[in-house]
Amino acid sequence: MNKITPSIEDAIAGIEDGMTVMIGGFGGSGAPIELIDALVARYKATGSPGRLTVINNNAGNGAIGIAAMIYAGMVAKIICSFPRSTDSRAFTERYHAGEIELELVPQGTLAERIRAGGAGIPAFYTPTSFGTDIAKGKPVAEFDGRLYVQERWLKADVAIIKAELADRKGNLTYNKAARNFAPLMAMAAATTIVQARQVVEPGGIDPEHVVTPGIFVDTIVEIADAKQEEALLREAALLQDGGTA
Amino acid sequence: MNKITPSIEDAIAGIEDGMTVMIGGFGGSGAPIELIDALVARYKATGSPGRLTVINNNAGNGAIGIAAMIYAGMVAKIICSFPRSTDSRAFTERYHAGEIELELVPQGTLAERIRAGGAGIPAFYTPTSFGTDIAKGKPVAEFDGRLYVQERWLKADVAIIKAELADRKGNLTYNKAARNFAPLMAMAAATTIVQARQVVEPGGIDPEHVVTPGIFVDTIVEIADAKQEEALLREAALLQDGGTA
Amino acid sequence: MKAKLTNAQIAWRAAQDIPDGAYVNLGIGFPEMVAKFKPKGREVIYHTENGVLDFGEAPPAGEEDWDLINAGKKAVTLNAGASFFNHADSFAMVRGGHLDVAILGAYEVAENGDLANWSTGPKSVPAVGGAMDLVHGAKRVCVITDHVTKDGKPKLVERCSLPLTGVGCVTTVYTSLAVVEIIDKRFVLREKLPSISMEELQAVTGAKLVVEGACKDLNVPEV
Amino acid sequence: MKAKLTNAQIAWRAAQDIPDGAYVNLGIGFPEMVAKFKPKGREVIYHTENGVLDFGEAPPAGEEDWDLINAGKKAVTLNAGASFFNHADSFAMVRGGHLDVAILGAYEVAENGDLANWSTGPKSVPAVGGAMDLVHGAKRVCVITDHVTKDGKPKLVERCSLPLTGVGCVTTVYTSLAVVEIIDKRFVLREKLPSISMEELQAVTGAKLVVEGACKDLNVPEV
Repeated sequence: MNKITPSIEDAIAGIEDGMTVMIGGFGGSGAPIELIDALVARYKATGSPGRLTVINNNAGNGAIGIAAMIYAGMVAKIICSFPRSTDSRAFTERYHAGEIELELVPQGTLAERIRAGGAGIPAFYTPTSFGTDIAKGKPVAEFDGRLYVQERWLKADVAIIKAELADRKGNLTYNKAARNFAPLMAMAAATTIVQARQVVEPGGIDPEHVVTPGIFVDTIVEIADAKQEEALLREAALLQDGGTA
Repeated sequence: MNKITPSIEDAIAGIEDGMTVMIGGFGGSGAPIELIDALVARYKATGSPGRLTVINNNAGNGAIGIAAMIYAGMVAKIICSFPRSTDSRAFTERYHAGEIELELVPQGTLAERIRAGGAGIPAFYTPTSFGTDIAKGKPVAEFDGRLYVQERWLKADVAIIKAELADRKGNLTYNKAARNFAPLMAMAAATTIVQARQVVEPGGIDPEHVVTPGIFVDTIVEIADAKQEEALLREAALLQDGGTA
Repeated sequence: MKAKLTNAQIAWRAAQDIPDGAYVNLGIGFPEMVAKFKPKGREVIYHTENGVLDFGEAPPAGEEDWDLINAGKKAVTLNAGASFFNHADSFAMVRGGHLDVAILGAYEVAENGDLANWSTGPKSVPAVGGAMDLVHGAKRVCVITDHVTKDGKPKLVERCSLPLTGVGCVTTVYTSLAVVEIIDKRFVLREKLPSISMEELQAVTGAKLVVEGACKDLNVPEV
Repeated sequence: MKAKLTNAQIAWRAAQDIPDGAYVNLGIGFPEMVAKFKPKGREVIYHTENGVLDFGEAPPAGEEDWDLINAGKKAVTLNAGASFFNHADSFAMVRGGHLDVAILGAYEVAENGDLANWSTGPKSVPAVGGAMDLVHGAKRVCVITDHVTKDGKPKLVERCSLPLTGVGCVTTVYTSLAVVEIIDKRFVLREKLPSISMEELQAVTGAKLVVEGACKDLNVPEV
């Protein structure tokens, strides 16, 4: 069993037109920029994979990461909780032009729907969004005198996530708050593709400290010096401001 | 904020007659024997806390732990997945005498119901037990052409669990497979009482390695040389066999 | 309008009611200011939706770790005893009722406890984030807000006109003029600025203010 | 009855169909024996309900760590690359369909894939454990069993008479006489002992055995 591949192009080769792709990260923290870059490059070179449904907390910022996917025209739909950011022009323009579909999901419901997808729970009830526009059309049920909204699981064809350590069996750790949605997405996707800062030998991660057990992971590519989306965005903003800090 | 108490008697002082008590452990692995011993001693001395509902994977083995609670007469009901064990006489006798109630729950459903209790999810659907006697009387719904059973959350007044490391803010780690139900029970109980092998300073557990964040924990007592239920049972069995190994 | 509290003073007042040992989520933006005014000697544990418990102050400029941020995507630091967890576990803390206090901003709060704070209507790109979870996530759900909108309309109303964030969820409102609790679908006035009369306060409030027991003076230092 | 496979031989046969790199849960008791017969050169990752992935063989007597056990409460060891997780995550692996193979015992298996393996009726204390989750948890749900009960009654039946563990869940049955797949609610015979005739096999089977394509000889070494 060896889930490591040396080539980032090979890692993403199975992602096809029309797929649903979960992308790890909360804003720039945990965004798998190199995997996204490779996807965008492939789309620009070959016209595929297009018409993607992207699941992420946000809808891109600036011109890198998910925003670059949107600018490239690869994204048909976004399922997210917060499509606004400092510079969410990419999404906003396409959304107002009617060129991209939005399914807005409260953040905790988004997380729980993804976990449910990974855990074989087709639906659950939550107090979140009851009585709001978000709940329109969804079944409602009463438990112990209180009303709850029924939500469905979310699954994906592929998850692309960023990890800290990985071994060939697929065990993962993350870096600080970059963990966020990644462990859930790894569970909920048919295929999980990981860019890890460092590949270690099996046993190199203490069994007590494994965050994502290898059963949820399919392909790993080592990217030692990965870009940090937020840091890049801030550098870009500084340059735009004429270099004043 | 200091959740440490030096006295095991103080730690369990708030447990009252008729309460629902989640008890960590899978068989002997993770069983909080010293907390249970203190509860049994209090019951024998004062007649309280009695009429308890106990939630655990099992229903006791031999004459210690949950079996000792049953022998003492403190337990009115057990919610568990597997009340049989090598020597589950305590439960079996009371059950056949009609003196103890049993709610049998498939193991994965038990775990998920407890998690749901902790996560504010009042109900969820699972394929587990569909079409079986266990599902009788429970709502059924179809999702994507498949039938599922609706299950309700499980909450408790108190959880008593065993941890490896703890700090005064309530952060916990566990020892190997002794983790099992404990992190879920800590979430689902109004009050969570922990016996930890060692208390460390805050920061003594790496933030990446915390398994149960302190928000789920109320009271901690340090028990450095805790008994291991399974080891004790095996010693007792050897003695009964006349000391032959 | 006569004197009113600054945002910092509203945040200060809200901070006084956070007890020692509380687990607290501060919403993005204005509510984050509450952390500055934690009374000395109290230990408060802050939760952020993106999976950190017990984070500390912002790091000095230039020392940010952008993998260590809060829900507002601002860099933070860690206190000793912090922990990381995934997003589902984070919202289990929220939805499961494990937080003691959540402090949020508002466009409108209704006397029945309804809150509108996520959408000003269908024109802009909708974005809800964690707000709809947080309003069901804490034992006390507090709102901090100016008492009126920029063009002088009441923010405390009989019924919200904007899209709701949650139904019957708000317990306490700290405004630039008053402290109001929501009890049995009524605005119960607990404190008001001494410089404003009951009639003046009622005139800028969109629903009836009930006085039950003492209505204290809202005294806040310069901060 | 003529020659039949021993339990060890049934376990051996089931083990041959576990592919390299598979994630596998072996039920308590007889199914645990399958691990012994993993073909050389294949890497198989074992899952146990109580929160361990990639555990290894039993430790030598006297070296047990009773906090490191499997679902059968037997002491195990760890392979390099093992991990621990809580019970909800463990059953997320099961229920979420992440296992490749689950191997279970049976009282009865029906041609429609129904399985009865948890209760012999209302007399004894009922105990279900993880069986009802496991039957919905793997891409292949395999049963290993003697072909008939101790008193010679068929265990492969048209409809189960004992309380069900799961509906339509079994994909493959390895018995002491045959290998049977369940396809479209029929028992499709894949292999049978060469020493037993089709008529003899059908006579000890409680539902129709369908032959579709080749029925191979079930050849198992002495183990």
